[in-house]
Amino acid sequence: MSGQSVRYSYYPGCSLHSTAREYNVSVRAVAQAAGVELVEVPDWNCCGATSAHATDPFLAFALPARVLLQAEESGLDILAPCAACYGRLMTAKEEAHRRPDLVARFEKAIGRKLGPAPRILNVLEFLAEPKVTETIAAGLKRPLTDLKVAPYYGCLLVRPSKVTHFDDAERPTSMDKILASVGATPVDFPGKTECCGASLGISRVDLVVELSGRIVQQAKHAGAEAIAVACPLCQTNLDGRQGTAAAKLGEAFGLPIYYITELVALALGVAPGRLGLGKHLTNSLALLRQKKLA
Amino acid sequence: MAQSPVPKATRLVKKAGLGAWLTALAADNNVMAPVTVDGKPLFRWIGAGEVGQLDLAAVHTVNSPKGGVMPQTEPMLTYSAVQDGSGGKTLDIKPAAEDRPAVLFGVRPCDAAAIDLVGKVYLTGEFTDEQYQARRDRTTVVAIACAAPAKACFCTSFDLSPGAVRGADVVLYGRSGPGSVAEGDAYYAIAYTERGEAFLGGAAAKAAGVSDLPAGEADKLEKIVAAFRGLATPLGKKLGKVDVADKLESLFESAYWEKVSSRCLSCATCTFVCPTCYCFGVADTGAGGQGVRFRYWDFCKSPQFMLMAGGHDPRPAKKNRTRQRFLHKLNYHHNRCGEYLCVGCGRCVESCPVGLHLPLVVSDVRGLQP
Amino acid sequence: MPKSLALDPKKMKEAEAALRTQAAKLLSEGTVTVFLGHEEGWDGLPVPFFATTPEEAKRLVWNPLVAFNLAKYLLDRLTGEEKVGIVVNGCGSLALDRLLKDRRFPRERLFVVGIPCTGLLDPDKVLALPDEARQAALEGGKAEPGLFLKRCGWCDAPNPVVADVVLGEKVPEEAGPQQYPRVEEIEKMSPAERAAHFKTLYEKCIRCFACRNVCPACSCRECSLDQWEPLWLGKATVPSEQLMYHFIRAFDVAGRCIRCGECERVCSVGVPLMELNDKLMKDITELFGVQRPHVPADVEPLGQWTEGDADLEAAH
Amino acid sequence: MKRVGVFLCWCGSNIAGTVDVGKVAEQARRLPGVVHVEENKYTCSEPGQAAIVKAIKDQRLDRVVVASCSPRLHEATFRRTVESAGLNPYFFEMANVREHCSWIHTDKETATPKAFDLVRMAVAKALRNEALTRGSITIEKRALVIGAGIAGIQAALDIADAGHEVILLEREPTIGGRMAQLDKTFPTLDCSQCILTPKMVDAAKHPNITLYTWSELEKVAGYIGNFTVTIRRKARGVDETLCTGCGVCQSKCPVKVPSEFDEGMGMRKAIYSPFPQAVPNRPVMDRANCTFFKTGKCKICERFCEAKAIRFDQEDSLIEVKVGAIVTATGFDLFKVEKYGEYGYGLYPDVINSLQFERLVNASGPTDGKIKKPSDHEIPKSVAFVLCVGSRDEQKGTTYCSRACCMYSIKHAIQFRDKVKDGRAYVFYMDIRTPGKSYEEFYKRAAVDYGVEFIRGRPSKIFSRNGKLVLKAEDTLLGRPIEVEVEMVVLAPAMLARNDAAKIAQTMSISYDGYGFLNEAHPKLRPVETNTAGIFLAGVCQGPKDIPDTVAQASAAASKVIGLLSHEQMATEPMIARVSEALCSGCLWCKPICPYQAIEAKTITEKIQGKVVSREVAAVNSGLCQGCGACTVACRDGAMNISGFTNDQLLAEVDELLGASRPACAAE
Amino acid sequence: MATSQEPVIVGFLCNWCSYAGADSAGTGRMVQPTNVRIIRVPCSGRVNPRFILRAFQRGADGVLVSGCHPNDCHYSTGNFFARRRLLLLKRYLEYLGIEPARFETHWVSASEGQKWAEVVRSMAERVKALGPSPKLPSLL
Amino acid sequence: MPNLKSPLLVSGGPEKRVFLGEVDAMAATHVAACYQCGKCSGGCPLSFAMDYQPRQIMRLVQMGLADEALASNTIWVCATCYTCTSRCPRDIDIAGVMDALRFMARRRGFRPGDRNVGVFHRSFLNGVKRFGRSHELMLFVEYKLGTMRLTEDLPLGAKMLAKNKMAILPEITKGRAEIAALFRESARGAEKGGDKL
Repeated sequence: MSGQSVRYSYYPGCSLHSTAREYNVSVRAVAQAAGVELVEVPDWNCCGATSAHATDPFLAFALPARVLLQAEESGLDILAPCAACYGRLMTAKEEAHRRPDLVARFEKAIGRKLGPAPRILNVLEFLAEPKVTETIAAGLKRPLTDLKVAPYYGCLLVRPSKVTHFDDAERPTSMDKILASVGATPVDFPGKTECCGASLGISRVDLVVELSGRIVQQAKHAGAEAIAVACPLCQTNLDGRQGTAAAKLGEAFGLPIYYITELVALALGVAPGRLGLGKHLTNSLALLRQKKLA
Repeated sequence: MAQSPVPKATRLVKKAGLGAWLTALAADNNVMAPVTVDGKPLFRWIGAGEVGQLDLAAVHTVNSPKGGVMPQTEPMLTYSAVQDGSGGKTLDIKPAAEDRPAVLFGVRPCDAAAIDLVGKVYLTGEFTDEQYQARRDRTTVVAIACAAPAKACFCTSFDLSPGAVRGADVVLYGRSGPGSVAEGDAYYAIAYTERGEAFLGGAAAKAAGVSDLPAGEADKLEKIVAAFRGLATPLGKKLGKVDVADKLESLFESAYWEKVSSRCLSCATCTFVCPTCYCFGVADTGAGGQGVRFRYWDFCKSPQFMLMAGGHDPRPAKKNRTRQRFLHKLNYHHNRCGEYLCVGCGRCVESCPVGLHLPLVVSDVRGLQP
Repeated sequence: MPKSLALDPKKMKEAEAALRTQAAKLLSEGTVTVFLGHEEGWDGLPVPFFATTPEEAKRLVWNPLVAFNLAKYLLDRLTGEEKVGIVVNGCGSLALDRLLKDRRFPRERLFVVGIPCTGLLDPDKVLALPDEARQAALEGGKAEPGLFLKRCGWCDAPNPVVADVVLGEKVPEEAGPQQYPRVEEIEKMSPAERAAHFKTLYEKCIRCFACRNVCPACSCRECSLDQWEPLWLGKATVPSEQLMYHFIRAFDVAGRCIRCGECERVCSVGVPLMELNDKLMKDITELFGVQRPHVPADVEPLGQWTEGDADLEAAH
Repeated sequence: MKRVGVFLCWCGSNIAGTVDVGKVAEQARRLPGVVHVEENKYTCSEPGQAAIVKAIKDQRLDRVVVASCSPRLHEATFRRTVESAGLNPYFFEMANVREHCSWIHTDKETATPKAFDLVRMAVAKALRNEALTRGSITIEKRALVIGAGIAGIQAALDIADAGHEVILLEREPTIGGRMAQLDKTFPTLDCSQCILTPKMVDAAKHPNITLYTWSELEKVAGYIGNFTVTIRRKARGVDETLCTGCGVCQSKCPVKVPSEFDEGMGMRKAIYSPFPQAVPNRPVMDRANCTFFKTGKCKICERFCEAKAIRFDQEDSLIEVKVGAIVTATGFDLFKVEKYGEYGYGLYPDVINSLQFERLVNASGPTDGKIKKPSDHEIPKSVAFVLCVGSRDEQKGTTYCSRACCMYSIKHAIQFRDKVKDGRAYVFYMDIRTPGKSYEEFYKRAAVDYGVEFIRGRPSKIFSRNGKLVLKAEDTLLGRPIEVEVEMVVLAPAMLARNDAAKIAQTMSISYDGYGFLNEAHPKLRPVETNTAGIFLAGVCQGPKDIPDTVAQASAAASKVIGLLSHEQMATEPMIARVSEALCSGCLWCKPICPYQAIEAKTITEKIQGKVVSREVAAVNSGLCQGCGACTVACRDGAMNISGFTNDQLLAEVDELLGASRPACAAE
Repeated sequence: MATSQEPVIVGFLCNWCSYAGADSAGTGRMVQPTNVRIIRVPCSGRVNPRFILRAFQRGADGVLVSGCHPNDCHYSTGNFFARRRLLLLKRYLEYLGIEPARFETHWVSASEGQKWAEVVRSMAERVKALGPSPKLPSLL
Repeated sequence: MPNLKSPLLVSGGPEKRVFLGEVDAMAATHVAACYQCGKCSGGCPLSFAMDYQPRQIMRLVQMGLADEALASNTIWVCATCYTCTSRCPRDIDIAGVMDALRFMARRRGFRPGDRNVGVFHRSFLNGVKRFGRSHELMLFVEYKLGTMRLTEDLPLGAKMLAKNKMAILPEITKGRAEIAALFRESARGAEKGGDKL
């Protein structure tokens, strides 16, 4: 596919510049290791997230459409590591075909024409790009042997599959494969694609604690030592809420929540100190030290 | 034909005035004239708006102007079913609508002669074709003498010439004489019939600035007309006078017909471009109890031409049909009317896709042993 | 324009000699009783010619003007037992193959002499040239691309596809997708413009049927357009019928046209008939994936279907 | 001149209410050829028909047009009427002014001219109608039944009992089909094998039935009364005439593979009979798994076969049979429940499908009738039965209801409760469908007598928690989310058309629906016939159904076959293709287009210009041709036509409609 | 003679599916515009593109061909051949200057009276919007 | 809220269909196809917190009970995880229906059935409108002021600030004029009622 193209447009989205800075760091670290250049979408804006599509159909299209428009010029495939951003961009791309009315309103409001959208990749797709898989195959500096990781996909990567066209909505395997490729042991668990509560993270803490708690619990019971995620919202919820949840359920979790890119970067030999693992609220360095990975 | 025709009136027409003349004519007449469509010169009915397309440069339009007096498709009558008083029905038949007067403008002398030649078929003898007669009666033929005959021209093989008058009411002769394709800035318009005389004196002519001959040009005119009439034709020179009518009497069964016909495509090109072919068929078209009966050009090269209802065909093969066409032109008609059914326009030479044409047959026949 | 269009009169001259010898041999040995070729006509242009003796075979010509596809003449010899010889170049062989695939002549009664083709010139255009230029083209092989037959411009089959013997060396072939620039131009017009376009150009038709009679895809015993019952086509020469004649005929040969352009070439009034045939060929490629729609196939494009054919209903 | 009579029906107010029939009559009188116009209140009534007969006689009519309802309703009626007056019935033509005009329009002003248009189109067509006569063909008195499940066996026995020969074809090693896999049948709970195996034996022993197992349909040529069928007899590896069915070969065979018959719940050998009561009792050799065919060594079976019946070198053979009728009873496949990722089939061993449950509960099955969990062979204390897995699901399965799952799942729940006295059975349903005799009672018994717990709600997810399977669902009657913990889950898969149904259909030139089920000629009035005359349908190949319906349909198909075979000759429809030999060029491009292989080349001789010559033309086999007319379009010569729908007739309709509906233009 | 100014749409309907579907629409009293005149043919595969050209030549404002759904043909394959021919024809007609909305093909089964009525309504609307079909000069 | 004890008068009036039609059009789906199997509710991670099960919302829409559907907390509790949509056997976009209902609720002036969620979405979009990007700290503050839930979650917020997971100052998109234009267009569309989902 992009065997020769080693540049991607990069849409970090708001989270990767704030609550998920370490995600940004690890994505860039993996890219660098693989010799891939990430070109940030010029003057990008927020995708609108759930708030837009939950309440405002036009903005739900228009905000991500502007991002696509900004990215258009470079002609490069877009990497959107945030699953929510990815979902919104994919939806906008699909709607651009289906809804000429929205496109017309958008173009009129903004005074520019919307061209054909480039390919949009989520982080798992990015990690399966030839350039990256080749790098992984070429040699792992620090295979994550014996590390039992539960791959957590959440909702927006695989649903609605008519929009994302990515993996199996019920039994996805792409992250499992990536984990295996860096030497970790993927742990199947029923919570793989359950929802963590996502956008309710601030407004309905009670619910998020409940949902996130169940997921962490299922992973723990399935024998996982850690959970890998590919979305800043998932990370925030599973990471930040597991303490409260554990107390409520009367169990002790302490399951580190890694971004999948952090694990890949580690395996590729990036120093743990460079990855900002300390930013995670649940201690994520102890496990690595225990496994002699840090 | 040996005698020189006698002019009834002579005028001068500025080339620049032709457009105005045709435009004025088109107001009251159906006007047919040579125009060029997508690179091909054609004789067509033109309206006032199409006058600008007039093109007198080509000696031969692809088709001849015979459609002017013998339309390729011509309604003969219309009919419709009407109820009679007793609940039954009866046919109401109306003759085809009368047309306006017609002017065939820019006709070459060969084509004008052809109109006269074919006219004899329709208008002489025991029965005359009334519809044809009516059409001829309202048609004025304005011919134009050929300043530079085309490669395939052989009118001179038939007592005709690039300046001939037969069949024309008016003939235009280029003021600068033959040889120049441009034909100078003006034409002498000479009327040879009363109809032509009236035509040149008509309102349209006046409006277009058709003027009397400038004083002193009568002599020049006579010389120029003579020059046109004396002009040789390229193929005519090669072919000489056509003289095969008698010889053909003995060649009906000749193997030549088989041989020469074998490359015929059985298409109608020669027939439909020929100014002297005049065969037609009759058909009806209609629905719902009303319709039109019309005649249309038919052609003897068609395998359907002689096919009879029971399936019998007196001319079953290309040999028979090809022989028929050439014998008709070169023998039968000559026997009946004393002249060949050909004016040497050369269109068959130019148009036949496989080079099978009348001069070829004439020259081949000359070489055949009876 | 294909590379093979390197007009080579010398080669043709050699081929002509070989052709005469070959035909004479076939006739004298009785392999064939008649040989279909060309001879020089009255005005110097080749005309179809049917040699029946070795003597006559000497009159055969092969030069840059042998534009006429001979295959159609086989229909005249459909009945009977005689064996027929014929000379074809690439496009001539496509015409022949068309008739063979349409079962309109038994292959076993045919002896085909093939000659690889380096391009042919348009006789009308060559005849109109000044003598010198004509000489240069015909004998020196110096011909502008515009002088070639239109079909040479899109030819991708200069070598005979059907032949019992081939005279001369194979010509390099260049197969690529067929181009239809004129069709694309017309497609860009508005519906009204297109309607006007076809009316202007097609009402010129004088209904002489030369296009049909020369067409190798039109080989019916009796053309249905000549039939009276049913009257597929009215006899009146009015624009409505003129256009309909061509519209029907083009669709009848859709998927069967060999793109020889003979219809257009023999048209005395210059109706651009290939605009219709080309459109249908272009669409057959686009819609049904037939890459060389002008090459006769064992199954006609319209005589088959696939489940994957675009669904018409979705088009509305 | 033709003399056309036009009869305009009022159909009470059905037509006259919206169409000014009088006005149409007045206009119709002016139409060319029309000599008689008459209005009737009800043309199809006795007096209406009598009026037609009278007018034909009095007015010497030779064409009759009735403008009334749809020809699909009364064309046959009026053809008989016309025939009774001594006129060829095909001189009759119909204008549909009720269904296509008066019933769909409200405005008399516009409906009346349209009605007249329809009438004059019919008149224009009628003027070109020709006298047609029916042909006749002889009937081969033998039937082929494809598929020897319960449907095929029943049909074969019925036909054979009526005295006709039957060839019964089965592609598996044994007859019996799906029913042989079942344990008990609802609602009577009688043993499936107990009622099936006697029929299997009957079929095998019936003097009129020839059985071909391990055989497949290769080709069908011909037409009703005269089919030629090619059958592929697959190499069995065993000489059936020598084999005694002793079973030693399979007991000695060292290879074990999952048994198809047991749905993978048990094992079989590489030379095997699917089950002990198989008919015929002859094993087949599974070459894909046989050690000899894999390595060239072994032949243990041959060594132990006393009858010397083992044939490693046997090859497939083709045989050809002639039959007059065909019954298709090719059965069904099951929906692959693994398509529901959320249900965990394939992930959790104790999630199984219903047919697997049948094998588990079957006394002659791999567990001897003990219901055991595949994971640990323990007896489950709780089982959930999930309905509609693949059925009624547009997103993951098929849209239709599979019709039998409710009943057999209730049966399963009862069987489970019967065998595991302290077990709990849950049935997750959306609607329980019990439209059969004693079905609803059976449902009630399950709930009341067996304590089966019915939960209305489609489970959303099945996952494992603490060694149990958890079904997450909503109890939709309570409106509350629930989780149900069980030890085993049984998914009731949708019944699907055979995956090769399209191929079977194409082999026989019959049509099939979007799901692959074979199409009946009419869903209500011709439910067992297909659109290809002489081919009939029985069982699930036509659509999901249970055993009683399958057997009923099989007997219905058999009775159609018996009716057909009871005649020596049969009449053929004359509205079929015909060739004008004079026009035909013999290109034969029509041939590949014909779906019935009804067109062949034929050599004719004729005189052309005095010479006798022979040439090839297309010829239509009137027995095969069904009159579709696809050939006519391929025929550029215009030589091919469909009687009753000729080019001339159809063009006349177009011309009549358009030629005069517009003001006539003046000539050019 | 009826000289209705309403556009005329010629409908070629296969006997088994679409004609029966139009009957169902009738039986169900599904009111439709009066523009369509139905010609019954055995199968959509019987519809010669020449019929359609003829209809337009004679001044039809629209032509509608309707047959059984693909795979549902009474004669098993007729509509597949029709689909090919008519697909090519549709593009061809468009090329000849006939607006695309004037020629449509639909698949309507015997039970789809509702669909048939909708097909008639929507096509009539589209054709009306286009105005009368241009007709070339002819004798009639 | 109508009295649930009194029988619901079901009449043949068109209003019922009007609401169903609007929801269908906005969500580009067919709610009438729902046969109430409950698979949506069964799989919904948040159904336990809803006053109506998602299935019941479908029923309310089918029956034209707009007020009850739009006032429910269900539509605000829904996290739009699409589990329901991806499993619906009738291929109804249930999550899309929830979007549609939220939008209609806002347009018709219903107070969000879950006030917190409503305020959150408003605060979030306000941020985007102002800066082009969302800014967690400001969002946090605005939301806290909007809901007056001043103390909840402070520990987590503090932790995140401490770990430098929240920026003090917002990032700003330069093309704010364009963003503003988009928000204006959105408001214009909503006024005209021309919005479809």
